Amino acid sequence: MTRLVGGVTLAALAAGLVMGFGIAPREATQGNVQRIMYLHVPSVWVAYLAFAVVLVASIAYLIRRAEAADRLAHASAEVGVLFTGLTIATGSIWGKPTWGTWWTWDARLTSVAILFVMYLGYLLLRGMIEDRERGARFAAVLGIVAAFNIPLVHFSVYWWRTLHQPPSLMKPGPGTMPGIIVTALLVNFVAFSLLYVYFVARRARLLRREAEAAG
Amino acid sequence: MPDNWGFVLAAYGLAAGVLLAYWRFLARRERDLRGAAERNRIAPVSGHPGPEPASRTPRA
Amino acid sequence: MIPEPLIRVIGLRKTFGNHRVLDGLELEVRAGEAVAVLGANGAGKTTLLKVLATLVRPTRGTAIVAGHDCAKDAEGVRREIGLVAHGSYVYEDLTAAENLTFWATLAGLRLSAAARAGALATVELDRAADERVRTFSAGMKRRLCLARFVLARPRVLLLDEPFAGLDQRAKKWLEEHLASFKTGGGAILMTTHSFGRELAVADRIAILAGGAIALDTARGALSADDVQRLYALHAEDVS
Amino acid sequence: MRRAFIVVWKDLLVERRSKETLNALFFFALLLLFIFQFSLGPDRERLAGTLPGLLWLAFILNGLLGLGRTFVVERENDCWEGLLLSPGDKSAIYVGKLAGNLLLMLVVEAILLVLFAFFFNLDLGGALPALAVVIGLGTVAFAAVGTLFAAMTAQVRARELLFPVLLLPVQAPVLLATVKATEAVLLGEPLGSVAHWLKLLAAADVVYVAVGVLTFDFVLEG
Repeated sequence: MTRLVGGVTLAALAAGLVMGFGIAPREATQGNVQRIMYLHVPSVWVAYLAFAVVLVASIAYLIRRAEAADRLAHASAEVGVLFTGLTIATGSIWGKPTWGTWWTWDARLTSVAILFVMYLGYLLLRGMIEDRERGARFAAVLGIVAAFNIPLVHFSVYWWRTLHQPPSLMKPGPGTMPGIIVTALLVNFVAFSLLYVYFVARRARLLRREAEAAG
Repeated sequence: MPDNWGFVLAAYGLAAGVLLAYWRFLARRERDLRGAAERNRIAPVSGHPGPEPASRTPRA
Repeated sequence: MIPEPLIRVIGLRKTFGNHRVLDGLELEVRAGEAVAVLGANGAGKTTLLKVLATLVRPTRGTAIVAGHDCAKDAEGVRREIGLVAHGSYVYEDLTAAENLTFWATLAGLRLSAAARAGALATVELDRAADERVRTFSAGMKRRLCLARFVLARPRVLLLDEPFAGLDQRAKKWLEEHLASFKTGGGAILMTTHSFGRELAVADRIAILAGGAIALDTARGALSADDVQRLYALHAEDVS
Repeated sequence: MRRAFIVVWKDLLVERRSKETLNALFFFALLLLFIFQFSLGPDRERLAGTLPGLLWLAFILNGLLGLGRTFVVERENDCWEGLLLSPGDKSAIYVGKLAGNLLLMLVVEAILLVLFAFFFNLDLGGALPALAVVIGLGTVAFAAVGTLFAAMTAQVRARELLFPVLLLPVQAPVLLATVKATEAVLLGEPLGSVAHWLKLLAAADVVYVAVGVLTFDFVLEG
């Protein structure tokens, strides 16, 4: 099954590249460096998707103590941290030419950085507890606290960076961009989401096998 | 406005590298596990009651 | 009418990591009965008690205490049991009276000074009521723990080597107290790894070896040596 | 509620008898002042700008020490299982521990405030009530998550390491809000001007305490 998903994901990623480099036009003001957007924005989306899944799976685990829910939360958190790291890296690479510095305390980058550290702590917690059942329970609680913390991070960082008037929550959405760019972005959204599903499926299966081997 | 293709390639290259590394990490772990599982089936570890684990509350 | 079993353990298995401590354990303790579980260190005696006390979740099988399932209805079980384990659950900086006040209130009981004094008197700690528990001997700490259960009046007592570290006077006192608890309709499950006087209070002896009950026999007129022989017979060949 | 109160009563009694935590925290607060002075240089004008940050940095460091010890008395007296076995829902224990921690934090913060005023020649007169609101809201959020994470890490081997690593990232938004609000208040601006920060802090308090109460059972299970 996952082999099929893997295949579809590869195809979708290829389509995303074609759209990003081939079809989408060269952006007027920034030039071609703007094409990093087709990588940066979808990975932010996947990161938030991953942490939403961690929240749901954590609550499910605490209520029903289903091992599968715990494994899903663990796998999704790991993939989430991976994409958060990717977001930060691509964001700063994109920032260098456009803003002149590798790292700026730009609202979006900062909130993603806080998420990165928070969920890295989640993975650290999992690593440090030997007893599997207790580790799962504590990770679920942390998964919930971290998820509820995300909106607080968002607001506080936005106000912190843009001084007094609280701007709209949404980042500059695709709405303001010409159609073709939006389609390219959407294709990449789909491709990255599939990649997320593929990675989580494989990672969760690996966790199950490890549990069985130890069990 | 200079195109900075270098940065674009850097970003995509890094992303590809990281994702590929993660994919290989998963594949390798799965292979190790399958190997270990085979070894277990061939010469199963003899089951014997080891020492009782320390009691649940930690000592200060 | 046979009194209903207060403790029922059916096919209990518990694994830590890949080490199977308990496997296929069957046991029943009826109201008004005391069972002593005999076993070597590491045979899983403490693990059995912890499963019944809802401190550890069974890997497989069920454990039912006073009609409540330990895994599904832990709160129900906790209202019915009194656990005296190695940790005697006392705050050493507090006095005996303060300890009692804390634990009773936390258990949701309304504790009057008279009831508290009464409980302390029952366990012969009334003179030490206002002394800090730090100065108490192991026996006094255990009696303070039992004083909590004089107040809470559980129907089941789970005791982990209750006689260990007690002097003769304290042992005699504990024996009488457990006997009266039994006649009051309570069930007692205690663990021990010695064959001495401790077994006097037990109606049945269950030998735990290889993760399950190897032998479950009425104590009756068995002397300490009979028990030792039986234990050697059953425990050695399994492990 | 009586059950929550008895937890606070017990912790205060143990603290009064052993006097460990409060003395250590008071001494640590004093120490922080010296370290700030030595590391950042004596001239006060330059420090004035960073004062809110310094103040909250001191609060956070003291908080980490104090909150990290929430369940030490249970661990040293081997009473952790006793708490778990006492019937009734366990969030009362969380509320009790939270109240105790809050009291401890506020006392230490008051001491720190006095020390800061003394060392940095601050006249807090006018701003005190507004400052109290900001500190109160911030400390509740800090103690709520701190108490929950203290319970979680109490039984883990590397607890001194894990506790700050888990707590600080979660506290980032609260820290941003409190420092910004404190800055405005110290400059004499009315509370109204930082209303959005206060709303965020209030929201954080509600969220953290609610999550703490709802999930404490699962953490205590140990």
